[in-house]
Amino acid sequence: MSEAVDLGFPSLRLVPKTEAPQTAKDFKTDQEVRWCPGCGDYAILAGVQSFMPELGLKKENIVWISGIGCSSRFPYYMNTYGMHSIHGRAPAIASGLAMTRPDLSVWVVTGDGDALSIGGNHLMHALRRNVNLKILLFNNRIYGLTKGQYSPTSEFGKVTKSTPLGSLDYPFNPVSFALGAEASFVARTIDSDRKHLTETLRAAALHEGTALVEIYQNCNIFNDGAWDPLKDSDHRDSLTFRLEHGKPITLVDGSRGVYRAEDGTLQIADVDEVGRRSLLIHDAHAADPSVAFGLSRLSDPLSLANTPIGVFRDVKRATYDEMFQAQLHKAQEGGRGDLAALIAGKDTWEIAP
Amino acid sequence: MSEAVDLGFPSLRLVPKTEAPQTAKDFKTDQEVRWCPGCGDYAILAGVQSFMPELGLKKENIVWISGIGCSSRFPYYMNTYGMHSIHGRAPAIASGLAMTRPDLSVWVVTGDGDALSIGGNHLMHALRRNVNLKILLFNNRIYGLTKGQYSPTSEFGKVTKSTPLGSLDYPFNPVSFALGAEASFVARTIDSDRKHLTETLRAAALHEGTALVEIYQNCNIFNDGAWDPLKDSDHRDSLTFRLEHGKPITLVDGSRGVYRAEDGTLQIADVDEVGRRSLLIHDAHAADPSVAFGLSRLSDPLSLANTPIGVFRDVKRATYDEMFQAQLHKAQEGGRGDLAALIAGKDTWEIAP
Amino acid sequence: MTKEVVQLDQVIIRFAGDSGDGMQLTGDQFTSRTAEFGNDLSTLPDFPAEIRAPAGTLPGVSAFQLHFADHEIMTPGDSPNVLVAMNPAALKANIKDLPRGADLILNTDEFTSRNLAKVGYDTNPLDDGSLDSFRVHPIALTSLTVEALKDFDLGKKEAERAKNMFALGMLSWLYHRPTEATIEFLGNKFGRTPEILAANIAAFEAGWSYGETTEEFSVQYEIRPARMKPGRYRNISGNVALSYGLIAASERAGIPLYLGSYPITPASEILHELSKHKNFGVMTFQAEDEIAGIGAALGASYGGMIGVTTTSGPGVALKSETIGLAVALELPLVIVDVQRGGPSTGLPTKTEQADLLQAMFGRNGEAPVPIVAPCSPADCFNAAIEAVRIATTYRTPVFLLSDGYLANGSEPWQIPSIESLPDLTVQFASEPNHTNDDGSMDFWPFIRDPETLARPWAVPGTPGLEHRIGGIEKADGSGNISYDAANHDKMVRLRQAKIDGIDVPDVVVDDPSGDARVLLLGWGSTFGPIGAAVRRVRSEGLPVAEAHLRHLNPFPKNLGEVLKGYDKVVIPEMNLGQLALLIRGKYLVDAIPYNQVRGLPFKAEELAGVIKDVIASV
Amino acid sequence: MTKEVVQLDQVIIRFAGDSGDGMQLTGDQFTSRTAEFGNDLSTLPDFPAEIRAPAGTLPGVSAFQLHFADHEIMTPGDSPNVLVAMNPAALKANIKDLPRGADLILNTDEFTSRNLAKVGYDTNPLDDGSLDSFRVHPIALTSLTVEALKDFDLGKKEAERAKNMFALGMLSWLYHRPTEATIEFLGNKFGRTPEILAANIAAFEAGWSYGETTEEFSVQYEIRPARMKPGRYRNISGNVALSYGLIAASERAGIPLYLGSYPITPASEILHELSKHKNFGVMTFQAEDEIAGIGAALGASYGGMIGVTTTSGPGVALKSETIGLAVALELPLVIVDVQRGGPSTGLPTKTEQADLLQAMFGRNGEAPVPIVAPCSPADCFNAAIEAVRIATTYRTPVFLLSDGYLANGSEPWQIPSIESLPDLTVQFASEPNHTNDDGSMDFWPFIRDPETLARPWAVPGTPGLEHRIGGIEKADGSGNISYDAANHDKMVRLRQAKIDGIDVPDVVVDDPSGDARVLLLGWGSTFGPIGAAVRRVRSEGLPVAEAHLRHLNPFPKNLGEVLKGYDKVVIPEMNLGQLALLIRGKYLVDAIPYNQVRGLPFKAEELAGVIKDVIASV
Ligand SMILES: Cc1ncc(C[n+]2csc(CCOP(=O)(O)OP(=O)(O)O)c2C)c(N)n1
Ligand SMILES: Cc1ncc(C[n+]2csc(CCOP(=O)(O)OP(=O)(O)O)c2C)c(N)n1
Ligand code: SF4
Ligand code: SF4
Ligand SMILES: [Mg+2]
Ligand SMILES: [Mg+2]
Repeated sequence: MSEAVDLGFPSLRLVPKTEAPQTAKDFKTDQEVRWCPGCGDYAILAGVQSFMPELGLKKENIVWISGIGCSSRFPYYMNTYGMHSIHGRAPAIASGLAMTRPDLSVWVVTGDGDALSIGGNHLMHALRRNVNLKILLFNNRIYGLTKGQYSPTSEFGKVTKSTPLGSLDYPFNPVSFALGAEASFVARTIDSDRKHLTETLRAAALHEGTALVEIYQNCNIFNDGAWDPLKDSDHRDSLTFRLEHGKPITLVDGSRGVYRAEDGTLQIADVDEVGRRSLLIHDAHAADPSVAFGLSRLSDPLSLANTPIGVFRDVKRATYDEMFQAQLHKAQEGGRGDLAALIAGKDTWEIAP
Repeated sequence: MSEAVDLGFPSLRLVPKTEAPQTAKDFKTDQEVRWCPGCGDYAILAGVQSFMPELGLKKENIVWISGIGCSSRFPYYMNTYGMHSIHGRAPAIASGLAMTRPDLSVWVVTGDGDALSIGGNHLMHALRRNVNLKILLFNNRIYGLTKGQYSPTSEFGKVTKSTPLGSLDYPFNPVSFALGAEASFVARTIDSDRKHLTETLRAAALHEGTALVEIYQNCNIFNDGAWDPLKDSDHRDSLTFRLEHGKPITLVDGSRGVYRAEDGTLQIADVDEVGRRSLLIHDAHAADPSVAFGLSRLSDPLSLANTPIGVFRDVKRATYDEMFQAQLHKAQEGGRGDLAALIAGKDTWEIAP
Repeated sequence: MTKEVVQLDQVIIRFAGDSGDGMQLTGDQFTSRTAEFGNDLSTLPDFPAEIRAPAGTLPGVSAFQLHFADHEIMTPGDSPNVLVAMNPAALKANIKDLPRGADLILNTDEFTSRNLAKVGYDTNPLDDGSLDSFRVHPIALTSLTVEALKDFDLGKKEAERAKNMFALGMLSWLYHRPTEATIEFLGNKFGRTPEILAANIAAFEAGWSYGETTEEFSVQYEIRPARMKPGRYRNISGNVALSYGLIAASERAGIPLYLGSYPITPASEILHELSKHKNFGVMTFQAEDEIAGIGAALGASYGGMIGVTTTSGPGVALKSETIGLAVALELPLVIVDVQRGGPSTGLPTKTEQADLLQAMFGRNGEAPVPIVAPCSPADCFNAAIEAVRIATTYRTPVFLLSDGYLANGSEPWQIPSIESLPDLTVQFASEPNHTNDDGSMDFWPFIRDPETLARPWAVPGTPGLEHRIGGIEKADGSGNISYDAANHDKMVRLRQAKIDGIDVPDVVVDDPSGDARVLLLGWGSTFGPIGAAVRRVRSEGLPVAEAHLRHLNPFPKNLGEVLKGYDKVVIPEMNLGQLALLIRGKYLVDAIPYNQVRGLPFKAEELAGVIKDVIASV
Repeated sequence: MTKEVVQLDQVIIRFAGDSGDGMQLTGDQFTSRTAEFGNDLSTLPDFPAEIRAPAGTLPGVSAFQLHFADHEIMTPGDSPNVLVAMNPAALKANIKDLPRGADLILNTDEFTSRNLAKVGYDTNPLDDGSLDSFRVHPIALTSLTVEALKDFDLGKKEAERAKNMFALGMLSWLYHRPTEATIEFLGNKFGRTPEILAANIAAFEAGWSYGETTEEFSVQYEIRPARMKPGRYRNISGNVALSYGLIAASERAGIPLYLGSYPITPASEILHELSKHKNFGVMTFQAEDEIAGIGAALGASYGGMIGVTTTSGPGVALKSETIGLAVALELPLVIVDVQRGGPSTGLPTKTEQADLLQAMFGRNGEAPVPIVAPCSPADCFNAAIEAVRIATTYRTPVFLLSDGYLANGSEPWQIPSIESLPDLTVQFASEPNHTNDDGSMDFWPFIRDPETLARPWAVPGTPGLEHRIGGIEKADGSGNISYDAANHDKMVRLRQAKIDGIDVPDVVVDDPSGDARVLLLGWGSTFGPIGAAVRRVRSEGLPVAEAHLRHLNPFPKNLGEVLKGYDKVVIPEMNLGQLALLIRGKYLVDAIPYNQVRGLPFKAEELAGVIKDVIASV
């Protein structure tokens, strides 16, 4: 049981804290979890539920909002306030809630289809506005709930029910996309890596503004093994870069690292060859998103080689909801509006009885 | 009068060529142009009409599709096929047309609101798919047709009818956005610079796949002078980088240039200081969009200092429509389907009379 | 030289010119003075969808019509008695609406052969005799203005731009309008550019003097103040009244107002207006599109605000799916549809009533939504309050159907006292409401109030009421996901019963003689024209009854009875018969639709003719 | 040992188990064999919205019902004679639908105390007497399967997974179904994993032998082939038939088919099916959302393809604005709405008919769209062809309203000959059609065919016909932007007249005795249940007439006459009375709605009761 430690989450400073210690169990509902046995969503749910107590927030001040998809059933399983809305629209609904209620911690759960297909427009605008939302994007590279069509993150040439001859769309890289959309926080983690998942959730919660967390999630029914190379203990360490602010960027096994080539581009080489000191030191707080963008391009969408996980970018930028509330308060500084004066306006005339 | 020279536009190789020489006049319609006097849209229209003959295409094989906005009235003034559709949806409609009709040259006209506000989802998916569309985004940083609300490219803090206390949204950078959305071609030009506009249109037309051209356009009624620093002859040359493939990147006046700092980031310095040889040579064809992305971050959205114009990225990637048609042909190689056989299927039985 | 003063009981003036000529501003000012003077009035702005179409063209003509009188009036008037035409295009576009004998004030400076040709005049109407049946006043407005401003340090173009003020001055003289407030207005508008300010005032005054001295006008007119109910008045347009109504409702409910919106003609002004009033705690959010606008509003409603979204027809189409979600969630939400000409982009700046059935049925599944419609510009205030009342009381999205005519038109409004407005206090849920089998307490989000059938509004942040809601069908009571057949049937019927059971006031029939056999039934902005037409018919001694619906869903309980009381029911609508379908389908009354879809309000005269024909046929 | 063979005229079997138990596959195979055998049949798959809800829970139960007979049948049957329940959840979820005396085949292995508790059984129904009124067959399906496969190199879990094949084998024996094709099917499905294939075949055969040897079944049943019209038959589901109909229409029109779609239950299968047939030149595009799906389809139509978009209710809501654009552009487009339970996300895997009014009215402005509805799974083929005919002939978007029951249900279909299908050849515009004043020729995109009122379909690439179209109101004829009042009124009426004038066949009344006083009027998938109910009523000697609408907009021209011919008109619908409203509003007939919104088709028995009540009341 973890105590309600005040991590001083600045993004949550307006959200009431709980006195009572909480456990993961406090965040479970009485609803049957209706995912397929073996689905990666279970691990994420468990990870989130066990992380929640760390926030030390009153349960009633936490809200989960989702769209539609297997992943989007998430709110039903969180014993907080929650809304299972419609396909792709969760960021818009959550924005309206978050900007009006600074006392709430608002979380969004979405899928690769929900967020990047039908919901692309709301996601991109939430990111640029920097509304205080934590968006968890469960990326299984497939439409789970509608039984297995390819998604905007599916690898090129994917054979699915709707593309028997292979898909023709070049996939989005959610991290590149978010950076192009002016995101102030972007991270990536993996369903099965509880520790890293928890760290990443923590970083997202700490961030003020919109935080996008891409979570590689396995759909064992329609796209089983999509992320296996990054999970199986034989290969993962030689395929994954672990991004940690202030640390040199190397594969988990330390064999290879990222460095700046002469022409200025980011390259990967044996650490022994280039030397540890020439490795790129990760700066998640860099004002310019260009390096983060460069890092997002390292991985190969097909083989998954050189996949960075961790926080790509985490910069401070005024949040929309804060400024929104500030404007509201400022407007009322001179006193609240006088309704009678408002509706009368300036040009009136009297008709005598 | 320009002759119909065959520039060998690879993107247009399936579009029938005209024998007859064309002039700009051939592309004018009898419709009254209904923009405000002085609107930057006039210059773009004239630029496009005078560029069209260069393509040497049969007029009837050119289609202009637009959404809604002042800019979106464009098709009515082009004597080709055209559709003035609904707000934000032009890329979707044009995609359906382009992928089914490789014999057409399909152009989209859109505004900053049309493309990046309501139409963001279609724009981003057209870009990643790489459908053979040329998208001209008239960016006047305002909603013209609805009389002057701020747009997703308006500078932060903009006071408009809908934001009397200043807007709170961090603006999109259309170039960064497009690069994050996997665009294969992204360029920027200015309404008033006919020569550069024409060059840019030419580059876009040459490109196979989706080409996004952001055109800085003046709305003299609701956002007059938005781009003045880049236009007025006293300052523009010291504010504008002209991107040309294979050339070092300097301000037009040659005073300052872009180079790689030690830490690998792109920096700007006096050319005299860093020396011409250390300047970054523009590579529009780099497979990795990271440098192009870095270039897109140089400019200051408020002062407009260090604004690059020209082609940021222009890479070859299989186009959606080509692959779409190829799948279709391949499927028919073994002969066209037999309808009777199809509907009968495999499991049939006979009821005897 | 004082001229003869002629008393008139009413006048209809139309100002028409290029989009850049400032006709809307001129009309607005003339209207404000007229309101101040105490006439009853009604206005009709009519402008193109383009911001400023090319000068001198027909599509570029912008017009503003004002009807004012010494008695109560109901419409902006059928045909203008006076047309001010700033150029040949304005003349050509409007002349067909003028009755014989009307006054025509023409800016002769613009009647150049080039301008005439531009709009297809082969000969100059100023001297080809084609205007013989009107009283033509050819006045060189532009050059008179330039002449008046010759001592100012202004370019010719700038000086010419003041010609609308010259015209306004002249008309102000002609109709005896007060001048001070106009000058004050100019002071506010041009305060930062003193030269321009002075020039505009000079032009205005020159126009006034010109009227006084020119022989063109032999008489001056006077229209006495109207006798209206005693009280304090102001002039107000529909969009402003609607905005104020929303703010008032929020104040009376004690809950902040939140607007999530995407600009669209003719609704944008509500967004503009509301965003000025953050000092009332009003929150406005310009979203990325219509779907986000309503989504954010719904999110805010979920958080305990009065969520509102404003749009026009195409925007409603886009919001349909989210409205369905709001129906399923049973949360308060107000959807304002300022209707415009359709289908599709249609006629953005023109009026129409063709979204009624979209509002009723434009969603998947059985998704009933109440509908409220204002009947005049000022009535938008009350209708907005009523929409909020229904939304918060019944926890439901509500449609508020305004239209382009109401939105932009204006009329005098007797300012209500705040205390006279309904108390809209809301009870949020604060306690668990369900006892489990084991005696423990729980919160069930879908237990209903037995009277209203509304579910509790339990706002995040309330301890102990944590719950989950969603768009999937839910079990009655607990709100858990349920695919049960009987439960679904029950929930569909419950949602319908809740809306059907909304307490709406009875419809009032106006049938003074009591022996009418024909009933005119209307809704929305046809109130004025129907009322005016009915008056005309009655003034000819023919009895006719009239009823106007504020509530389109549910209908007032007495409506069926009312309809049965007449031999014929006529339903005039600016669509192809949408209310008529609903009335016929529900009450099996052979209602006669009378329809026009012209983008403009009905003309009273024409409607009167229709009524008389029907009376004759009974 | 041969057992006694009992002849039956019909049987209704329901297979029920966990989502992971393969019940849909089992049902499908049993259905295919039954079709092959020559019975008439009708099926009803019924599964949860989740992919594979947790094992053993009520929400996770997936069922498949099959009705087959030696005579023509119309529905999947009201109450199963046989329930195969793979676990306690399946029993609990389905037992209430069973009539006394029904056969209950229970997989006893799953009736563990844990599983029983999971679904709230306090005692074991196998031995608490609660099933006494049924014929219970307790069979250890899982262990029998595992036992049968003990010689295979399979894990226990893998072996257990074949229990549905064991059940299928047993049932195949019980009802005398052919076996070869099942084995062939398994060969195709598991060909790449020989061990699994062999195991499945072994399980299937073990089930068969078990049936033959066990004393549990004392008799074997036989249901003779049905006497159907001579010809070649196949079994077909609605979604497949609809897909084939679209392909056939494209072939008969000589224009390629283009589908722009976004996946949504229960419509996705049409996208899947069509994407398999690129060899017919069929193009499919999975778009980023519903709006892009219809947008791309409209773009393709503009380019001369048959543009189609497929979706369900929530998707239609999103497409509304673009449908309005298609109305304004007057381009062909087919919008397939496979209706599901609503409102909002509702019940995605259940059926409903509640999108009719959305299809009629769910757009801003006056935007009429024709509506066609199939009446049975196989009829989806013809209805799709009819929708394409109307779209291409009249240059209009057309709604094709299927539903979840039609989509997933199946029935035998007499395969039509290609020549018997209508010729849908289209004439594209190829020449200018307007003579200018100066004698030169021009192309005007809005000149109409005097008969159909359709405008020319002029496809980009056609020289000399360059033109611009858009969603703003346009001048009659030339198509140029026009804000003219009279033109708008005219265009609104022209668009309406075009749709009203669509040539649709008269509705046919089935009234064999000719002296019915009550008419049953239906549309869409209620055809089967209404037909079955009418038969029952008639078999009791009561006369009743029946008519079914394929065209909901416009209605057949004779419909008014037909309705007048009866004292009472009853309209059963799986909504709250949508067709009833249209009929009442248009014809002023006091039609009686009978409604159920349970996510399931009507039961014939229940409808028969309703009909008898009405007959008794006349
Ligand atoms: C408006 C609308 N369109 C389509 C659907 C159907 N639909 C439900 S979930 C989904 C995609 C789910 O994919 P994803 O977001 O990746 O979630 P996952 O199921 O993979 O977790 C689709 C297309 C819907 N429910 N609503
Ligand atoms: C569905 C819909 N929503 C809103 C509008 C109103 N509208 C028309 S144009 C426009 C924005 C125009 O801005 P932009 O795309 O930048 O074009 P500009 O006029 O500046 O060229 C808006 C909000 C509309 N026509 N349709
Ligand atoms: S279909 Fe895939 S994503 Fe959905 S619940 Fe099953 S395993 Fe998880
Ligand atoms: S409003 Fe602005 S963008 Fe629109 S036509 Fe006028 S100047 Fe151009
Ligand atoms: Mg997914
Ligand atoms: Mg703009």
